[in-house]
Amino acid sequence: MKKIIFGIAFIVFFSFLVISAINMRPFGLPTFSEMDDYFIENAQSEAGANNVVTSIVFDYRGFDTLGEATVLFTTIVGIVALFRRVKK
Amino acid sequence: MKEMSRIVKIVTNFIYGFIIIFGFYIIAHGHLTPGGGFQGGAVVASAFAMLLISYGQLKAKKFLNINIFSLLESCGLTMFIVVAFLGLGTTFFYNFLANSGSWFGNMVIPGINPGDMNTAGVLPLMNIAVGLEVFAGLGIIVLLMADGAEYTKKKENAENDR
Amino acid sequence: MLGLLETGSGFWSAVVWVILVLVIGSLVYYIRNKGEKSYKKNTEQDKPFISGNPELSKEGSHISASHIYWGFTEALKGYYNPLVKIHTGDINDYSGWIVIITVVILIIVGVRG
Amino acid sequence: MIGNFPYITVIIYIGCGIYILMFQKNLIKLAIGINLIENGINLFLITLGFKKGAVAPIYTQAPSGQSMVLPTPQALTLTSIVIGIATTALILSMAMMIYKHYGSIEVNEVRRLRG
Amino acid sequence: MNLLNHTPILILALPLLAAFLIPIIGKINKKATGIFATLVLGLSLILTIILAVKILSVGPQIYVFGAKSPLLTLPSSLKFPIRIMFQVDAMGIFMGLITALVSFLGAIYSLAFIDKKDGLDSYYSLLLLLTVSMFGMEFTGDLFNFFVFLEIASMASVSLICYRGTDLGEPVEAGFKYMVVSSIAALMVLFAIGIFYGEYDVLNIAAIASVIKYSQLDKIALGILVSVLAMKAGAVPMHMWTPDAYSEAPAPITMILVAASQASLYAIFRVVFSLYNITLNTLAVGWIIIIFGLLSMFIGVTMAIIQKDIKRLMAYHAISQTGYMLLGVGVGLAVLANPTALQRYGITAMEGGIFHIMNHAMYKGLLFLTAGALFFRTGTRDLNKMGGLAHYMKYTTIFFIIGAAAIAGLPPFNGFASKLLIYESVYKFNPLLSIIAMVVSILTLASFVKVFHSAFLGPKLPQFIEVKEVPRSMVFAMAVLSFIIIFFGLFPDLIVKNLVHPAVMSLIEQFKYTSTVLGGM
Repeated sequence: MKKIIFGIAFIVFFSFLVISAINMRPFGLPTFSEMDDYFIENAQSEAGANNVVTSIVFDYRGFDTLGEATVLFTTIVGIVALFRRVKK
Repeated sequence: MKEMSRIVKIVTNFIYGFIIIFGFYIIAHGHLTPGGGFQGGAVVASAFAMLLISYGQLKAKKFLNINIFSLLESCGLTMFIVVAFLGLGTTFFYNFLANSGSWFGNMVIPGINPGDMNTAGVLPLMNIAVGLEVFAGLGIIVLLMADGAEYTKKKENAENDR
Repeated sequence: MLGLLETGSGFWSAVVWVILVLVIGSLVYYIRNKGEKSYKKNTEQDKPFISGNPELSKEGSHISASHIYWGFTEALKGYYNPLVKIHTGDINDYSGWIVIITVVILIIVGVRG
Repeated sequence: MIGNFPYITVIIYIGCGIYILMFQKNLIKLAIGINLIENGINLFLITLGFKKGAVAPIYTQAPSGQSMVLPTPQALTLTSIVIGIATTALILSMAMMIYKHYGSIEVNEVRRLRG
Repeated sequence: MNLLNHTPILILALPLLAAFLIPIIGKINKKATGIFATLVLGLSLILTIILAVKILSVGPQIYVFGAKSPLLTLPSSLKFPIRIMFQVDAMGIFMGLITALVSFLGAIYSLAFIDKKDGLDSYYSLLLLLTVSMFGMEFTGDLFNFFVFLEIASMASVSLICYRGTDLGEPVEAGFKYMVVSSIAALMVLFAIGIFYGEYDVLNIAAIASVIKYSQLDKIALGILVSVLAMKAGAVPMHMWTPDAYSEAPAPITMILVAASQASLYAIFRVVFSLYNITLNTLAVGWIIIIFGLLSMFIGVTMAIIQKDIKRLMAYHAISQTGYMLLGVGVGLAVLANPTALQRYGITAMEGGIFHIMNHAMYKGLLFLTAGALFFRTGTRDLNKMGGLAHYMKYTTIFFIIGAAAIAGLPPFNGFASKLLIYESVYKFNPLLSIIAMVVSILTLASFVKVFHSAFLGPKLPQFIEVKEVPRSMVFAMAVLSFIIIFFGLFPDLIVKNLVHPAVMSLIEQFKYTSTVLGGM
């Protein structure tokens, strides 16, 4: 019984995802790209990096990168706390 | 896990240095070529993982020390956020070295160019910091999970609590 | 005045409430003191009277938590049994509920605009 | 429709992950399902950034006269990949600890907390 | 350089730096980590208060990362902001105050609560990281940045829930369940962010809000965001992770987890009010949130009555109190489209809901701390085994009475004020909802009478002879919370006028939110 309900819900959810996929913007032809064009044009002059992706990762969206490094740090601290030996 | 056969160990001794050097190359050229701190750090950590697998974690712990790794990781993250703090004269994360003429401060020729190591301001510094953090962190994860595998396996029969 | 909270259709002031409680409480205390002249301590009067039965021990008279509201839960068995049965500590159910609710919301939002 | 076929691939990834999370009974398989969703969404972001006949957004010795793909989704994907690594590591370590304490990694037996 | 311009980032960056340094400090001296973390959290609390004063007097604060100046949102000749920015308005700083206060008190409480044997450095580092992630979720104005902080919050909470997992099985189980559901939530949020990016090629919340057109994709994104964020906030019927996680975590962490789930609640309000304002069908979505609230209130409280584990019972009460907030704000959303009803009772309902967030953080935190004190001395969480503890733990008993009266909505405590606002305004919207809310309040009182009787009253039990009052730092944390509860209860108008009303206005007026970034377009 439970499995039937879950199955129906899963199918409907999947169909909603398919609807979203069909309504997505056409593949390979981005409709808007103001932000990315700005990055491609000005990354060299502002950040001074040839690699536009790196200039976004560390300059334009550097705070995300800090958060991402923080996620890794959090995981490591969590694993250290999880596998620590309790001195009795 | 047990240590693997002699061939594997010899090949490992042969190769892991090159892998580490390649990883540091990726880290250092992150602002010019594809790659960066995370990718290069992952490559370096893969070398440590290879050492761990081929030598078994009991022997590998002789030359892979978790304390040093965690120290390196904290240093990398601290360096990262300190570099971000240094831009605080204008804003947090301000790229205060780019086009300044000092370290990594050369102007870039707009458009396609062969690439100059001495550009991109704080980006190389952040790349190095993140690379340090990532290879130390992934090394810690690999070592701890190999350690914990033994730990959980041993205690399994003893502590089927309840 | 301080502490006056407008609630749209009236107001609530805790300070006034506290003052009122104090006044009424002192009044009640005064009236209470006028009574109980014949009460004396440490006599038969302050012993519990359980219709002649001996008073049982203190530890024995403590009601543990699962017996409180026994009648309430007993009366609502028809409501509680399915509700407790839903709470299986099963991770698949957790994610399944998320998917179900997402689907319901998507249908409502999609239909009603 | 057929132009959006890559998105359909993405959706199939995500659907497989959701299915595993809803119906599989093994904790390691649950971790695999979460990884599938992550990969699907990374693929989704990269797909959004693609531009026909464009090159990678790196100026170092790039082929001249060609447009570049959108760089932002690549940065986002880099972030979400590292986050995925972290999630997987934490989840697998927890599965190991659960195996240590419960002697099993079956969902039906890892349910002391209920009601 | 004027540091006051940088307060929004300093509030985050200082605890983050401290969290990175704590493993190094722990290698030198483990005891020092607790003091260090407490000091840093106190500093960030002071900075938050400074920022709150500035915002409530001047207006919303913008902080753009890496720009030429902190206020330069739009580079020349560009319609959309390209950099990550913090956008702290009255609502954000309201939540930020809760976060700062709760985590500061949690750190103080932990000084005595966490045993000194080992793991201290990991514990305090994770505590700081959890605080930072909550601040980030509440301050950020960028969708992807919100996702990153959501992930940090999940990781830190899971690691802290598993903190006792080295010798017990249940904490790891609870952590695993929370990890799975929160990973689903975060990934679905990322999917919705990808949809937004694909449609508008911009990631800033205000910029999306200015161009959003409620197409098919926007509807799907709205449904996904609302459902998964409601799950993170612990709304019925997606609440099953809540009792597990809250009951297995250490007590101060549970108090902070309440604030963390409220950050997700804040995210729902932000999405519904600031991202899609009246573009969406407010009646339908408002009723969805109201139904969430009703289910959470009723099922939460009825499940709480039959619990035997004290922290599990309080966790179910946390669910049912979340229902009140959802109810109040849902009513406000349902009437968002017609201004007369909004003026008549909508704003009052939202004030009640938002005010209840702060009250709930305070008294639920106090109750969890008292439960932790009981566990600290008696070593059990089972109500059947407790009894007669009022003879030994006088302060804890008083604090528990204050918290229980506040959560049950007895005057003159703060729970009554916010619940009164909700009752009276919701009654004008739909009388039945208000009546159900009152019934739930009565049931709450009933179940706390049960806890009080079975844990504190009764004769001295022989197994608790050597139990004595908890250490001073724990008493201090509980005393501060009780003082705040009584103060809010006696003078609710100060809070409602100065903190809650601006927050509600900043939620309702979407134009202000967008114009602070996009310059009044």
